[in-house]
Amino acid sequence: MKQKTLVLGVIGSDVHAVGNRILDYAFTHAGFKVINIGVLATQEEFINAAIETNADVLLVSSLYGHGEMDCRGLREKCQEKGIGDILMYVGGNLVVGKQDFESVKERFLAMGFNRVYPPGTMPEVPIKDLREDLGMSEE
Amino acid sequence: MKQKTLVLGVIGSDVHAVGNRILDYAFTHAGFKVINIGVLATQEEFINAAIETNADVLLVSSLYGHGEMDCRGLREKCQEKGIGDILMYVGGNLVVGKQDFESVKERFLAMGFNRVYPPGTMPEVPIKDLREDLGMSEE
Amino acid sequence: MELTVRQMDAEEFQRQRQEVLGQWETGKDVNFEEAVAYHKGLPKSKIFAEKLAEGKEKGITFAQPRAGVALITEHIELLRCLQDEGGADFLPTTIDSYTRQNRYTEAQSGIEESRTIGRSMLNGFPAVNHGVAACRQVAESVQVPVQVRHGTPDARLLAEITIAGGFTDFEGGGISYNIPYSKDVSIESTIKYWQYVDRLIGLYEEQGVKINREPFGPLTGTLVPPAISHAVAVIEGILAVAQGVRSLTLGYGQCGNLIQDVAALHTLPVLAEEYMEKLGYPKAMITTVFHQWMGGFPQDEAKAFGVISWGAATAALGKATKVIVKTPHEALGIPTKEANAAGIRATKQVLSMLKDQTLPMTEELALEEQMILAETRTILDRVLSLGEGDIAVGTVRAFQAGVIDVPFAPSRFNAGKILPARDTTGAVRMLDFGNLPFDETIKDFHRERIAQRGRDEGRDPSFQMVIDDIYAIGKGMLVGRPR
Amino acid sequence: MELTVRQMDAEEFQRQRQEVLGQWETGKDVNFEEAVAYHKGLPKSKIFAEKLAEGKEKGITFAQPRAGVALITEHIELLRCLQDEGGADFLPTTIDSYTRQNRYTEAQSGIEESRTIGRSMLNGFPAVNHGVAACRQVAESVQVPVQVRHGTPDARLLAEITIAGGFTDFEGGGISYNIPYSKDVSIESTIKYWQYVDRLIGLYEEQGVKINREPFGPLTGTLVPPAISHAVAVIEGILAVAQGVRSLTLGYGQCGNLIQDVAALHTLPVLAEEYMEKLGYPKAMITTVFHQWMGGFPQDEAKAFGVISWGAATAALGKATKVIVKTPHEALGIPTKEANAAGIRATKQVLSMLKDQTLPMTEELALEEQMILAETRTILDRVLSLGEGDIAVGTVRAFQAGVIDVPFAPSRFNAGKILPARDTTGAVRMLDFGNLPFDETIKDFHRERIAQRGRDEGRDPSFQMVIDDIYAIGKGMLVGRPR
Repeated sequence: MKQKTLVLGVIGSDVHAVGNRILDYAFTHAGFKVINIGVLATQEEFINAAIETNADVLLVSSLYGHGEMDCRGLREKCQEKGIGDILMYVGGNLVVGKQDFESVKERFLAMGFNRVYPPGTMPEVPIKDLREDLGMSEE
Repeated sequence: MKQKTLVLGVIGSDVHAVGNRILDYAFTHAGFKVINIGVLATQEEFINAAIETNADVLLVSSLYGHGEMDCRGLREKCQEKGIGDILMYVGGNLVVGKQDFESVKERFLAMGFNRVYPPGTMPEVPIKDLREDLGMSEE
Repeated sequence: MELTVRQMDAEEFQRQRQEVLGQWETGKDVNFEEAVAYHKGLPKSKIFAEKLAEGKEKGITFAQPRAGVALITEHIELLRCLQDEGGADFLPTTIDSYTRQNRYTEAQSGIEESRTIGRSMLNGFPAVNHGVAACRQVAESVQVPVQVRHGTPDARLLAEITIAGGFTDFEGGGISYNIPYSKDVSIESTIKYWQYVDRLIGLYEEQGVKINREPFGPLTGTLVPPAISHAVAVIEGILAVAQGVRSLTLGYGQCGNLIQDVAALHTLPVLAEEYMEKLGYPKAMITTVFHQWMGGFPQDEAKAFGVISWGAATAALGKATKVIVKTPHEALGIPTKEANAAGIRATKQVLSMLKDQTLPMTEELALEEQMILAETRTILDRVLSLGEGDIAVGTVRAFQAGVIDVPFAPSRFNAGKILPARDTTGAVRMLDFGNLPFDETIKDFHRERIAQRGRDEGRDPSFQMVIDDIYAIGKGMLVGRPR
Repeated sequence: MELTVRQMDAEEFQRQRQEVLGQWETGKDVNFEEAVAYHKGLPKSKIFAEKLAEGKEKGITFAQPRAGVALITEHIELLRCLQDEGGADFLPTTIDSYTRQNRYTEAQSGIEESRTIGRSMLNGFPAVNHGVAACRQVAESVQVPVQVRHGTPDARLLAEITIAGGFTDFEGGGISYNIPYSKDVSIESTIKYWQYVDRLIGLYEEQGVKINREPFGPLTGTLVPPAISHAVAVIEGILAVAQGVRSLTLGYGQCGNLIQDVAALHTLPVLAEEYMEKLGYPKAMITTVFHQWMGGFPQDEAKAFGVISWGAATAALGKATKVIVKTPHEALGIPTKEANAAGIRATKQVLSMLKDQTLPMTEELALEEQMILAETRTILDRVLSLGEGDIAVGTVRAFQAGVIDVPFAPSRFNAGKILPARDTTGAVRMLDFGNLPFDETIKDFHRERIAQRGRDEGRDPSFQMVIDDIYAIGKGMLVGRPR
């Protein structure tokens, strides 16, 4: 089975690098090809990297609370660039302040994300979801 | 001015002795004559001590949560013994569990106590109240 | 029966047993042989002594809350919450204050009123009134060992019922559950009551049933110098072992100064083992329990979490086998089960973070240990000489003479002459030695430390320092500095 | 302008100033002479350097939270809550992430959207957009000194506005606010940006206005070995002093092992003073700041209180001048003001209880101090030799060569070759030294400690240990043991 390609990055003006390193390691270790665009990544960088590498998924992290503003319009921009069907996952501390996660999740699903993860999610969770969403058999 | 006499004790099956020692010291230091009947004091012991010493006030402590049961009927017993008008103060952890102090206070006022103090009250507070209730001038 | 440390007569024990089991109607349900069989069916994970031995070997510090309410269903719900939401390693069943004074009729009214009113009118679980089957129901409802915690001078019936009821650990002792818990009960009589309890456990041990015993370390919980609580703990340990107890957890209440607290935890089992060997008793399994701050608590929950966490840190750095946990509601009386569980979680977080760390030996720690050892030995040796070798007899005479003297105790059998106060680093020292049999070296050590505080505060040491120390923690301080 | 540690030309400073004040429209409201006069009118109690000096002398540890929201009124309300409900000794104004990247247009949208929607859409206070008068309004609304905390590589305009705006302390530095906070900005350029900030403060100092500077100690906040953050702190201190800064708070982020953390707090000012003297700079007032645990936090609030309290205990035992406080909401993102105040209260409770206690010197502590001193000196000496005596030039070359290397940093100007991991007691050691210029004695010390952990866990040291360590605290552990 062909190796699946993920574009991994921390969106917006966010500089949280530790989790990015861990996710890079965990997804690579789980058999994915990881294109890591690092922190301070713009929507354009995500999309360009996805087009260049023919990626299957955008994995968007946001740890600093501005995720709602930074992620808006990402699905629409993907559609404009012809990759409208790409899987989009997002996770982290997505909003400012303590808010009910269910309402946060709904907002991000409405923006066109396929999966939304709360703070403290272990890498095993999105890895399992990726295998399911990409139709990969369990190893 | 005549020295006022207080009967001090910890009511019921309560053995908390530290605060009792402190109150004894503080009230004595403030110029009152303190008849300290100590811990594990029954209603009868309070009343007998008050009659014997012609006391002005009963100072009832309860730290263990059974205060509501232990204090019931004390005013009525005082009346039976002819000291129905004696001032009665109560303070401490009066009930089991975290309850709104205002409702606790109301219950104890309804039982005939003149003053009710929450946990953590410093001795200065009842001392000031005693001077007021006993019509003593400030030193 | 004359007071002696020696093992109770079988005949005397049986005579008392008839009487004790007749004190309340639930006593008739106690059947020793059936209870032994019941205990033998328990898995190791439910037996206190087994889990303590495991923790001692691995250097783990376990967390245990205090908790008890009037009715069985609510009590079980409470314990399950502490186990599941709090992660308690051991569970308690705290007994109500009427039962502690053997007032079973009043406890019964408390049960009935609690049923009517829909909330607990008792500050604990009235185990005697509920009886053997109810106790087993409690112990069977949880996955960890359960201990009886109380403060009962005469706990003979309570022990019969709760141990037959499947509890595997019993707190208390003839001194530690008398002096801080009663006013008019003689030490001689409570030592005898507790020899009964210890002999009962000895009988279980002889049948292969492990029941752990835990003398109550903190005594009055307020400025108790370590040498005094250590002396009491060692005496109660010896009294228990003499009756056949084989597994003991010795306790100590946090004073607040890290060095002193760690020194106290280190020296406690050393002293117990030393005196047991010296007096020729078989080696018991000795573990330690550290009580988080027993004095006044700040009312604010965040501040209370600070006090709780500092207690947890000290327990971990001193490698206590177990820590008794306070709750963020401490200042307000009996906590909700959620607050109780939160106290355990904060504690366990700190215990986990520090589990691989210890306080290394330093000059100060060595000095503190040396002082505690010297002071405790001085007291114990005088107790033994007063008793002409019999530690039970010696104890009664020692209290009479003020050779053992517990600060702030309600009992009239306690001299009440010593006056403790903190030194400038928060360690508990003695301002007045009363009749403690200390030599001048020890006294000079205390005097020098207290004088240093006086100089730092620009005042002469006095009872006002003691009062300031007692109120200090509620204001966020350890040492009560002048305002 | 060529990179050098020497004081900026007056001409060059004025040239840049024109440019900087023109970067956003609020720049025009900055008037240096008027700002000097404003600062001279402030009471001592509102001036960071004065209160820090007092704390240093008395051995007090102060508590300071982090906090900032988009709108002025709400920000003031937040700070007042932390002062009145939390008891904060110092207040912060945390700047939002758009401003940190100089994206003032996006910050403006954030302000407007926050107004519309009725909750802060920004993770901090956009001080540049709000301008000088608003900053003064903030500083005047509270009774304690206020500091600017951020993470801005080019903070020149932010410094101009906030210092003119009455703030008396400015966090950051050319390394500490670059390497952990940006991806593509060269160290040479951020050192220059921060020389401007330091020179600006030097100009205020020359006019008799005390502004404290605080290099950001914890860097990436994740398994940073003390020698690395110490080397950066000393370099930033020297760069600041060279521009005329006279009051410095050097920072260090809690690693979690008590001995290592106390050793780090003890050695930090020693190293700074040593190198400043060696290089011939005038003596600055140096204080220390300890950051409570900067890594992942447990989601449960009770457990978070445990982590917070342990940080407070370490700060107190190590006698830091100031501690930066986390909140019980840490794992969930930006806290409510109530949670933030609760974190301060828990911290202050522990600080008060421990204010008269220190960790006494032990063999282990002495060894730890000796290692941190030796490692930091090795790095700093190599930096100076790479820079041919110029520490600014040497720093750029040191990062190129991996002589300074910050773990988990996003910057492409950082080598990223070293790999830290905890040893078996939780102290941070090095698994891979990258190009750090350590001799074999130092390397053997680290190797031996890591190998010990490997033996304890029955596995070979690897990146999996590092991952386990990062996730450990969320699970209540310091050392990430294999499952």
